[in-house]
Amino acid sequence: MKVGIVRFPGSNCDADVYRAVTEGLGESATYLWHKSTDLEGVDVVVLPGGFSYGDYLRAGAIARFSPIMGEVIDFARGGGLTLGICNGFQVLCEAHLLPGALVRNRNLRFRCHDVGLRVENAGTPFTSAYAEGDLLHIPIAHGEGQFVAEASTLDEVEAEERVVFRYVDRRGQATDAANPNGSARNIAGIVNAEGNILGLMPHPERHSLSVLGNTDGLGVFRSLLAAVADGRGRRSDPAPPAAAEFAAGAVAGVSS
Amino acid sequence: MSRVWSVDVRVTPREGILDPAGETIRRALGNLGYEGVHSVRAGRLIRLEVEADGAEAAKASTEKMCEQLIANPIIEDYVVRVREG
Amino acid sequence: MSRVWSVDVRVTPREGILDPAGETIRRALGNLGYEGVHSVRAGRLIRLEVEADGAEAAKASTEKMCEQLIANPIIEDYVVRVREG
Amino acid sequence: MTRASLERVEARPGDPVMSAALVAEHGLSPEEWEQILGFMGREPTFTELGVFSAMWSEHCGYKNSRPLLRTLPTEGPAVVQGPGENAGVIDVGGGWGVAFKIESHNHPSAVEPYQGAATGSGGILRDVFTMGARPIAILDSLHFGSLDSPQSRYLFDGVVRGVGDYGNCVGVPTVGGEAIFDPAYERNPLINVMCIGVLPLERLIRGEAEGVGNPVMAVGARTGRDGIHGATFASEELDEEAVDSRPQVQVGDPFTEKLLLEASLELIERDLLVGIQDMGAAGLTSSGTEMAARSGSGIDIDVAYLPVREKGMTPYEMLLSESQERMLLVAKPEHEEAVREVLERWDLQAATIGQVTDDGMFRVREDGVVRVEIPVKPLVDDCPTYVREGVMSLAVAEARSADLGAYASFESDGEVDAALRTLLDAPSIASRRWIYEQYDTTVQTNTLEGPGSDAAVLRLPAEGRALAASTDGNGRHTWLDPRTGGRAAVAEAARNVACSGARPLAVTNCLNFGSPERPEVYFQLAGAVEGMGEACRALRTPVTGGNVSLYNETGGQPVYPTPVIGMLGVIEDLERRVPSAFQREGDEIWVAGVTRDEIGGSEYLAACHGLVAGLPPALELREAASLVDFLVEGAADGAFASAHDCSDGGLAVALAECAVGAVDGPLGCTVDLDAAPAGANVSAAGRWFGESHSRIVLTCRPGEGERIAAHGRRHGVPVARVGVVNGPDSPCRLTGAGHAIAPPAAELARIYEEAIPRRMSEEAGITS
Ligand SMILES: Nc1ncnc2c1ncn2[C@@H]1O[C@H](COP(=O)(O)OP(=O)(O)O)[C@@H](O)[C@H]1O
Ligand SMILES: [Mg+2]
Repeated sequence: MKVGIVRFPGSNCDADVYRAVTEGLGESATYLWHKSTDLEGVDVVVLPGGFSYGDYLRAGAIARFSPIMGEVIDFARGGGLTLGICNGFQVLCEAHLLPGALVRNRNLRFRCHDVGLRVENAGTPFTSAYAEGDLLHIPIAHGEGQFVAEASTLDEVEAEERVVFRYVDRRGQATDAANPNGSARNIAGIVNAEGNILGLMPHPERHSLSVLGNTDGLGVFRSLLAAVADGRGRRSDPAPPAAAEFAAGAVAGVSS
Repeated sequence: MSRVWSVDVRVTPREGILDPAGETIRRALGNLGYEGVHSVRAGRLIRLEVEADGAEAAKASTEKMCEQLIANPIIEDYVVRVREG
Repeated sequence: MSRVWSVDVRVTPREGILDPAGETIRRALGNLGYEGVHSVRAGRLIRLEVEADGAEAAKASTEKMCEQLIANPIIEDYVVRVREG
Repeated sequence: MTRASLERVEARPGDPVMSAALVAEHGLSPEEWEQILGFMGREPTFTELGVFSAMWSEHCGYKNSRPLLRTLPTEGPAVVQGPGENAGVIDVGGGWGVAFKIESHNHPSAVEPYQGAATGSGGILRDVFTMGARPIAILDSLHFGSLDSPQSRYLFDGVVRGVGDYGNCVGVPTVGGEAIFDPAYERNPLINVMCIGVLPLERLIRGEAEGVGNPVMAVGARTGRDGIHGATFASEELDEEAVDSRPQVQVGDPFTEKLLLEASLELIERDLLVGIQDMGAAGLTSSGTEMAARSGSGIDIDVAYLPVREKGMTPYEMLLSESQERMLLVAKPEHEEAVREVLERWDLQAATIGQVTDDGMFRVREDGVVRVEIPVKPLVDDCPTYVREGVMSLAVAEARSADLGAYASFESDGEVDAALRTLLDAPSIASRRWIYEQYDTTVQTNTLEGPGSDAAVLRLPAEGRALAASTDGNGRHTWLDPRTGGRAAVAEAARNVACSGARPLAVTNCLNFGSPERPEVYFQLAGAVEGMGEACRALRTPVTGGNVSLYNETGGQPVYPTPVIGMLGVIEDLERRVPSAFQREGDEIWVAGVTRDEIGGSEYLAACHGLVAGLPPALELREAASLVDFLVEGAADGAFASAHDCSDGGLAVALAECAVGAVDGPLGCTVDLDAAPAGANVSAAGRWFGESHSRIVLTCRPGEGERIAAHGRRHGVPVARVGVVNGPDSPCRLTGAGHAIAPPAAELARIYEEAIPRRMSEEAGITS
């Protein structure tokens, strides 16, 4: 499996995803520069955490217009396996690849700590390594992670079993106290209707290395490996060399 | 003729969307002894200097910017106003 | 007689104070092809419902709130406006 | 250098006329002015006066501290780069180095806590990555007034958000620090931030300007009028006017910082640079002159090429601006284009503003016209220094001799129980979760032990190794006895690092004091530095750098003298690291080190009796050093299940912390305090809450205590078994000096966890 990790200038969990895939799983990963328009034939695209372009306007708002995102959107719409973690989730929502939006945490503060997550749907290419109802401990680290959407959207997402992870307490209950940011219905992660795009606020890559004492998050990457081996999703087409060269010099989403 | 217009964009949380920042300010004002503050909504104010062929054109172009980038219609409403030039 | 007034507070970064948010929006608009956006300043808009004995009183009381809590006068300017009730 | 080679310096039309008042306004004394006239051989221009004012401020010139700092030990086997650079560097094995430094941003944070703290973090990050090191951790040492005061809560809230947001955005975890609350810091909080970075040693780069003709480039954010005279500002007392000094407020832009970080590391990795330096305090002036001074060269720049943010800026303003997120670099001439390309890739502005010369001059032009021409060496190296007379203040003398007899015993068991609860509820002791949950503590996936443990522990790139770090200081102890306070800061930091199993290697320090012109403050400064030096020598942890922040006072009231030590250590085998809290039911509890009758200066007196008095606990250097050896070797041998330093609140609080900190929820314990090693005639209060140094609460698996005892004998550290760890739903049964208490561990945990959130409940981030 070859994982492409998009590098926006303000991404800061890109290297962590890289380590999870390479050290944690022993698979290969490559960085995809935000000014490029070549997905280099990767099997999976990851939009990592961080602050893509500073996120001073709205998290992910500007990233969505970067050159690489044009390709990512095509790839994802065409069934390519696409994972957005934290800031990546925000970008996916801004790009309308996932419904809803992520707004400031209800206590208005950045929060970083382990949360309890319940696997709600183990039938996705991101969660097949888990069983439904599994309880994971995975860190969050965000200031804008409160998932909001119209009630009708929420109903639809629930009805289609597209809620993949929910914030829960030690006993696995989705209580208000277990909800770190005020997300609607304790939603921590959702997939699109086709099931090939996952966005989640917690950071599975931070709990993917045994040296750190917890590998609860590695299942996400293991699931992707299985899905790719199964031929699910599709491989991105490398851009013709000329186009790639042009793109590398193209104006970025942000320039001084 | 083209000139520069001052344009204000007022972005507010949509009706029905929780506004913890506004709510916090309201509570804090209460604690400071301000009575009679019934509600507080916290939004954003973006002030642009836009070159355009007239107030209408400045407004239209800013509205496009809002749709595309400045506001997120899922959670926010916005109003564009051209200030006296 | 006491009634409820809609009051807007517009908070903007003071002249000379760095405004990374405004600057980022300006660049992003440029990259999206909006030409002629000369400057962008990003501020806040706070909308209050205030009970007071008249528009003047509503304004005066909101100005006090700004000084004490809503604005940070060290880096921000603010303007209070009572909207049509 | 001959005078003939010099160019004609022209004053700027419209410059203020030179006068004694103008010179005084620039913080220069008449004697200093004479000295300037002496080596300039003429009257400086207004722009030049600005340059002197900044470089000869306390902040840049270390007028009052340099002679004292010279006495600190700076060399040791691990030191690769000592003081004098942007950051110190130590060798941590496997070809890897660690760059680290601490910096204060006290005055800016008093005026605007959020931005002050944010820009403080930004500055220290730049100091580290300009050495070629990738920042891997931040620690923050914070001192505020009492949380009962709304002003302190406002400052505390803003500072925590500022430190957090900046580091979070750049992607550097904030993994530790300290937070102390005392009315002494009410209007002059202390915000010290330490940054740690890793680098392959062969990539180490310095802030040097070498090679005649090499291009000098300004990189990063544009220059605005913000922060002009920040360095001078930092060297003055805070008064009402300072709070109104608006142009000095700088706003941080962590996104631009992240770009600078990545671009700088890429430039260094590709070997495109000769030297690089942060434009920090006194901006272009200090970075330009210091780079030239380090290489004995000169520098010739034209401000017309400097990218600016505002119209009509004068050379004076451009030279003194402290706009954030800027760097000065000297490129290798053949690589100027490559440098430009890298910066462009990261969407950063780069302008060549001048070149390196060999005439030893700091020359600044405005569109070709020379406005500044000052010989670098006297400007940077000959800043006048002052050695003053210090005396102990009357207030301190009185407090030291107070009779503490009335507080040495307890009336009842209930009083002991209440005192323990009061201490766990004291913000200086209570859980800091409210703070560190606002910090990203796990980004970069190196964090083995984050905040909450005695030292932060991070894995190093060198296989199997880990780094431990801690910041410590005790203003109250230092106030009562500066030399002991200085020693104790070093020793406590070393203990914290050693508790994790790491061998302490080197320190950075930040000296936060009042005005050195007050004899009682100079007394504190001189004493604290002396004590620090003694402890650093005894523990073999040389000083690799630091920062001095003087004039921390308001309304004529200096803060407590507060030396803050940032200590680093290395664990050879990260699997052998030791956690702080109790691990499991049934483990034996041991205490290492001697309890003496020392309640002076304790948190117990302060929190339970509102008293700051007595002599602080003595710090015996040999004891401190043996204890560190005992801890490091015991840990390497796997003898400890947990180790926790005993400090504020004494043994009872240390035990309670071990109980409430257990990973899966509080664990009870049964402990006899009388069993701990003790000196003669220890009072009840001394046994329970005294803060004698060099004591550790240890645990081990049942039946393995003999290993602890053996290590104790080997290093001459008295150790004794004092009790056992109990299960989750049990009390902390503590007995000692004829008293017995048994508060449920869960209840202590609740008090400990809620102390800060309860006080901060209504203060959410309103203005951002
Ligand atoms: N308390 C101190 N002990 C030892 N060295 C110090 C101390 N304070 C400052 N230094 C050293 O003096 C040099 C200049 O410090 P400073 O002016 O703070 O650096 P910067 O230019 O980054 O602000 C640095 O190398 C610093 O490590
Ligand atoms: Mg600096």
